Amino acid sequence: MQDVNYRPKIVAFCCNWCSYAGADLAGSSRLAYPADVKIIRVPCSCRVNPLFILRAFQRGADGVIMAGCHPGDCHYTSGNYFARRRMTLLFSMLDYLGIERERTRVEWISAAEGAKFSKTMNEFAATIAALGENKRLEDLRCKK
Amino acid sequence: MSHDKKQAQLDEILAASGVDVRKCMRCGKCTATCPAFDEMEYHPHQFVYMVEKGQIDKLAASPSIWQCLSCFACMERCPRQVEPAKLIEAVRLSVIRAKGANHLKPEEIPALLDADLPQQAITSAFRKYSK
Amino acid sequence: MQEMMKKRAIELLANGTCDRVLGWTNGDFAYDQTPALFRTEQELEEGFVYNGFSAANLSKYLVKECRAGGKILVFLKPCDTYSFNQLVAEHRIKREMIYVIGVACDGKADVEKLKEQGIDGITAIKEEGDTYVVSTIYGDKTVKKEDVLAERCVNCKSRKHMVYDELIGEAGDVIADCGRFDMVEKLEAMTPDERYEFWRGVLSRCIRCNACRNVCPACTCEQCIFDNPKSGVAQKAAANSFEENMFHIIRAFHVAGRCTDCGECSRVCPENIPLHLLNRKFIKDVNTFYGTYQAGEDPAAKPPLGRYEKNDIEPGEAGGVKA
Amino acid sequence: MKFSYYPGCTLKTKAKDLDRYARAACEALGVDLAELPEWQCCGAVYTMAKDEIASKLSSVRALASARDLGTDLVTLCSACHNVIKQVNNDMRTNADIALRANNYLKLDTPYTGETNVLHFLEMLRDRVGFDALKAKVTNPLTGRKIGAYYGCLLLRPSKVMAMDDAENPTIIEDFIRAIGATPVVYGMRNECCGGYVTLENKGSAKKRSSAVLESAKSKGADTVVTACPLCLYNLKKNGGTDGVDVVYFTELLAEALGVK
Amino acid sequence: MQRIGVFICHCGTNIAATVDVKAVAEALGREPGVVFSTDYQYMCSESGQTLMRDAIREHKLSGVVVCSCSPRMHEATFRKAAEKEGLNPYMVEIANIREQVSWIHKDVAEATEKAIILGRAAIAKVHLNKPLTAGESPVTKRALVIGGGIAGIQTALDIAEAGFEVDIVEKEPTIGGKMAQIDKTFPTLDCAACILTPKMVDVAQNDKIKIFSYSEVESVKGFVGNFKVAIRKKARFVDEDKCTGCGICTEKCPQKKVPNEFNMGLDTRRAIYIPFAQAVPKVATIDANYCTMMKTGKCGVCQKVCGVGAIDYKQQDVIVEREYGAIVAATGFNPMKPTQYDELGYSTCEDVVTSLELERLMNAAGPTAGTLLRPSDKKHPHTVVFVQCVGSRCDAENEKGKPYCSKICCMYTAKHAMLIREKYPDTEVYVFYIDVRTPGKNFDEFYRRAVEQYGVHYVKGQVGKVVEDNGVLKVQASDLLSGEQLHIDADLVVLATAVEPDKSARSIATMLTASMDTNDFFTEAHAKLRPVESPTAGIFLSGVCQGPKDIPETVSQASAAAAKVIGLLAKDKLTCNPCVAESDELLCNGCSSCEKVCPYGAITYADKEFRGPNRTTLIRRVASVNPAVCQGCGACTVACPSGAMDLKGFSNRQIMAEVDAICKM
Repeated sequence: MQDVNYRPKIVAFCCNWCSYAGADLAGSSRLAYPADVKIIRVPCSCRVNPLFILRAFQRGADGVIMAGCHPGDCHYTSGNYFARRRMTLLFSMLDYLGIERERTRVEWISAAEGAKFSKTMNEFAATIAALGENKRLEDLRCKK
Repeated sequence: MSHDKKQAQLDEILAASGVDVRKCMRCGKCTATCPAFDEMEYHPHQFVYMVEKGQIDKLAASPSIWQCLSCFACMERCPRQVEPAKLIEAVRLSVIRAKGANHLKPEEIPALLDADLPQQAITSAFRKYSK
Repeated sequence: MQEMMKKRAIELLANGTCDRVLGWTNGDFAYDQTPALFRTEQELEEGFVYNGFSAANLSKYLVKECRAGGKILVFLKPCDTYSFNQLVAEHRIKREMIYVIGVACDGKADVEKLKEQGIDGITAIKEEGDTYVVSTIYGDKTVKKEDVLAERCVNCKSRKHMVYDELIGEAGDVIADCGRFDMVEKLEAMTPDERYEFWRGVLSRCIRCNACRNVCPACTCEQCIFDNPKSGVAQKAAANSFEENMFHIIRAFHVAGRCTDCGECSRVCPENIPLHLLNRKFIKDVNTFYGTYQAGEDPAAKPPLGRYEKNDIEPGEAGGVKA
Repeated sequence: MKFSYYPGCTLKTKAKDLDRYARAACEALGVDLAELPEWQCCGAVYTMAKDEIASKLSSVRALASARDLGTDLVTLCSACHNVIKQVNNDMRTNADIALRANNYLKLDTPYTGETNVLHFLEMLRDRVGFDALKAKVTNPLTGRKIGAYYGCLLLRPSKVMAMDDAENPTIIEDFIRAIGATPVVYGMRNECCGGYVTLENKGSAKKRSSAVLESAKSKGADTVVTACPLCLYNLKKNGGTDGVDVVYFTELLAEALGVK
Repeated sequence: MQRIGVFICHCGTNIAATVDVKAVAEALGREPGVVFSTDYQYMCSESGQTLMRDAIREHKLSGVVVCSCSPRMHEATFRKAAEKEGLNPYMVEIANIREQVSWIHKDVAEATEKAIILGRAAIAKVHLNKPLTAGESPVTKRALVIGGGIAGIQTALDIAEAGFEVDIVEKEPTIGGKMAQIDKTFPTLDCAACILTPKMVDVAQNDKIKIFSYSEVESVKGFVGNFKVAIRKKARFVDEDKCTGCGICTEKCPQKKVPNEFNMGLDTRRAIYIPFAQAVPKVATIDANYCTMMKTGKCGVCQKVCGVGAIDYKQQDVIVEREYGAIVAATGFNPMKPTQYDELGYSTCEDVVTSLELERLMNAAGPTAGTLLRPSDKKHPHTVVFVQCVGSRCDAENEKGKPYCSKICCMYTAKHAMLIREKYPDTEVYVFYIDVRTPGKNFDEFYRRAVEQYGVHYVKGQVGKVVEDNGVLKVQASDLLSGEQLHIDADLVVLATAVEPDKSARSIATMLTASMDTNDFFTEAHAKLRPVESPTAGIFLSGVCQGPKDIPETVSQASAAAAKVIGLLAKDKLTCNPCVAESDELLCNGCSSCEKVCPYGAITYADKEFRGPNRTTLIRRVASVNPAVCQGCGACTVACPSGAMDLKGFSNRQIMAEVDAICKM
């Protein structure tokens, strides 16, 4: 049974130039999203190693989302294009292993899209809350 | 009418129409484009404003609601996607859904007919005017 | 075949084309061959074997040999040549230091399958047409090749050598409809729960012996991140299920777009985990999403994760989620 | 070329010409218009309220039966077209309406907007092709100056009808060219004729209809074509402009194809 | 073990109202390695910074975590303060507890808990931080300005004035842009050409400025201080150096039926043309789409009449490679074509025109030589109706229009109305408006003059339909204040259509890796504090490409952008971002995976000698990163299977430490 006090843990990797700025705009526009979402700033979505995502799941994250500049708008020209291929393959593999696909997501959110940032995080948090705890990729040793 | 009842009435109109009246920027394009303007007491932009102010009763009592042609011109041309025709329809529905409040009664029909009038007109009128 | 290869190796040693030969030799048992280095005619005469048990992909061993200098002769089966090309593309081996003899192959025998056929006490194996003649301490037995072929050879993708300096045996062709993705498709058709159960079932057998990594011709890192205490992810023995997931997913990801599907990982796994199904999933996805790509086919080709298209598929659109 | 066809009630009574000439023309064009079995009246006006389900059901039935037949659904009367296309859009995009409508209907396969709805004019333009139509014209209406009367229902709301530019349409003008006549573009061609309000407010209908016809006349039209029986009625009855004939576009089509 | 100091900022009540800052300070004070933890009202203030500096000194801090606003706001502030106290600036990390916590959460307990977790993540990262030193890169002392309108002209002149070289790339045959098409300017009513053309001449005569007219930017490589730009000089089939601009070719060209874009298609020009009399450069251009010689090979009149032999039908596009230290986007705008709003009759009625078309109809150099005549019958209009906000201020869901206010229309419409009433007092002028927006010096006074002195009829309402009937434009409109529907018989209807960014801006932004908003306006680095810079270093913004603005605002911004460019070009060296990739040669496989994904070509390979087993040496191919070229995206770090490639400041272990801290609850 699901713990009534269950609060999902969600890690959001945001690129510095677009999505992190989008999060700032969501903040300054007071567009709320659940506190379960915690952001890690990376220079570019291409900095996100699949290892980090698995690590988050290992440590008990219930959902991991990566947000970057829209394709074509990468601050570093091509970073998000590479990130897109990597995440496509990784997510497909997680799906193949029977790990709920909905626990991982990629969104392209520009610095101007504070509303999209908030909406995305709300949606994602709701999806994860509905899925419940991540049981398939967590490392029980990391639980207290 | 009590405040609660008024609010419920307003909520019903807003839900049935799906219109967000707060989007209106009072440009008046709807009223500028309305072909039935001359027949109306309240005009499309007033509909939006009056719904926003909760004056549903005034609208419901107005002959204006029977004069809208449902030509969708105000919906098509509204720059803010407010779509006043939907509000008019929702108010009209709230009137005819109330018991015995049909605007058009079957016994009134024969007098209005002529030989060429297409069925379409009668059916439409029934849809628009009665439950 | 074995004798032709041996003769040619001796010639090439003698004329100075190479100073050592990388080939196969018997281990404790005839079916348990290992890669071996031969420096003299005598060593070759005594130890060199090539038969239905010569399964190992020798290309990986060239990484070390290239560092030792000199000129190396290597025997490569068709599937091994893909790995060879990939290693050349990644600058792990130097083409000019290596003399490649391509050797024809129509599949290797799986000793487990032979045992299932009741063949024990094996001392030697010989190919005769589409049969193997297996010598045992109980006498010779003949079996149909197709009945005892190693798993990876059943779905062999190519009998064509991608690279060689000379060829022994007949040249073959790429096998387009080899059916190597059949099992991947079967898994894809399952529900996530069924897939999870399948993988839990097989991966839970993992003992983290690292054999898959050690034999993999794409895993030639100077130091594997899983062995590097500074990486922050070093792990040794599998402590729980996450360990296997993490290790195998990351290993598959690290070789994605580079894995030639040689099948060595599954061949050497002592727990018979079908690890090649992970790699094949990536290969299939790459083919579907980014156009057909075969690692090792063309050393000049740009790998799928080293390039992109502006209209690539979005991660959310990839694959199907079955409820 | 085979389509399911939804004629609608008016085409079975007061607007028989609209239907008859369409069928004759289709025969000449090699288009198989198969009337849907057991269609019901669409209700003539689209009910905009989000909580109106019952009035949408007859359209959903027609749409679902076209889907089951595996054909696109062709409509002809502007009003039917408007209702059916808008209901189809609801079924496709409004999950709540789709759910409630399907709960009512209990179809074997729930309907979620799969059918492609085409107005007869769209069928002519996009499937037959105006060039192909032109090639089949045996009796070109050369010299006729014809104004297209779109009215309101054919094009609006444009996001849903997605048939042509709602403010500067060309589909009927292109049609007029294809049958050899000269199109007359006039400002009021997409304004309302007075619609059903004609039933109780003849004054309103007169004002609207005469404005339309005067606009067409001032631009030199000798004929105005429409796809809507109610428009035809209002323009003829209440338009009050001499010298401008009002006919269904299908009649001219049949005439041009020599099957009138 | 680091000695870490933690500082929780109240940001007045911005943070403290929702986050229990004392509780956060206390909780984080218990974290391993934290030797000092406190909260303060405004950490970014002078005294807040002093507090931090004192703590660094007194507690011998080796690392600092500031829990405050977004690092995009004050990371630099705090790092500078730390540096002054001798602490390496990269030992400072920010936990964003304002934008990510206090501003979006209402529940104090929840917000406090999240603030603590974000603080822990920052502390975990600082534990692994290493002092970083920035490298330096040289600066090419030349700027590129993309777009030769008034924005680009002003920016270029100001940069040149400071002594730096500037290139202007203009896609049209002449510089001048939209301002060259405008008749008079508000609120002074002086002639646009009279104030613009001297500036154009200044540009032409300034030896620091090089104009690439009829040219487009083809590609942009490099980074701040070191851009490499390929410019395509489109073939104009006239030798620029030989052409004297005498104009004989444009008089003799037999192809007379080419729509004249300078006059908004209201008259025609020849196939060989000079857009207008004061064009810079004053060089003819052949429009290959219309030139008979280019199309059929027969004609050659211009070649025959040209006295200097400048005509060259075989001219090809030329790609020029140039290096720049800074790039200014000044790509400008276009008024939207109102074909989406044909209820107003633009597509079907000749006498429904846009405001820019009206400018040409009123301009002395325009198709009517300055007399206001309507296009259809060249008659003088007696009733003119202006419609405001066509395509502006639309709902975001409305696919036809733009969600923003185009800003300039209220004023230019007042100008048009006033000019018409002044020149033709017999003309009635109606302006249909939603709001009249006139913030600006002397703007409202100007608008009031139009009403009070010139008797322009301002009507609060919109036009719903325009129908042409025997030469009369029947305008149906609403008058919301009187509650009437108006029917006006007009002779001319003028639509104030929305301003939209030039179509080329999107592809230029992509080349520059400069971000854009959803309307294709360039995004500024900070909406208030850095309005003329793009977030991409070395890219600056000038004029309407950043957002709608009038001429004085455009010129101000153009000069501001120039000042920023001058500030950059005045430096001999730029401090590089020290957060760059670094390869651990002992781990590197030399496989080239990283090289393939590097967008800057910052990675090179070399064979190096390493110690092998048993005192042997072995040669291995290993990667190295040029820190002056690397921009720190990190693409290489993920491509690298062995983990040899890592990113300073965002290392694998730092990010994993943050992940661990966030997940540990």
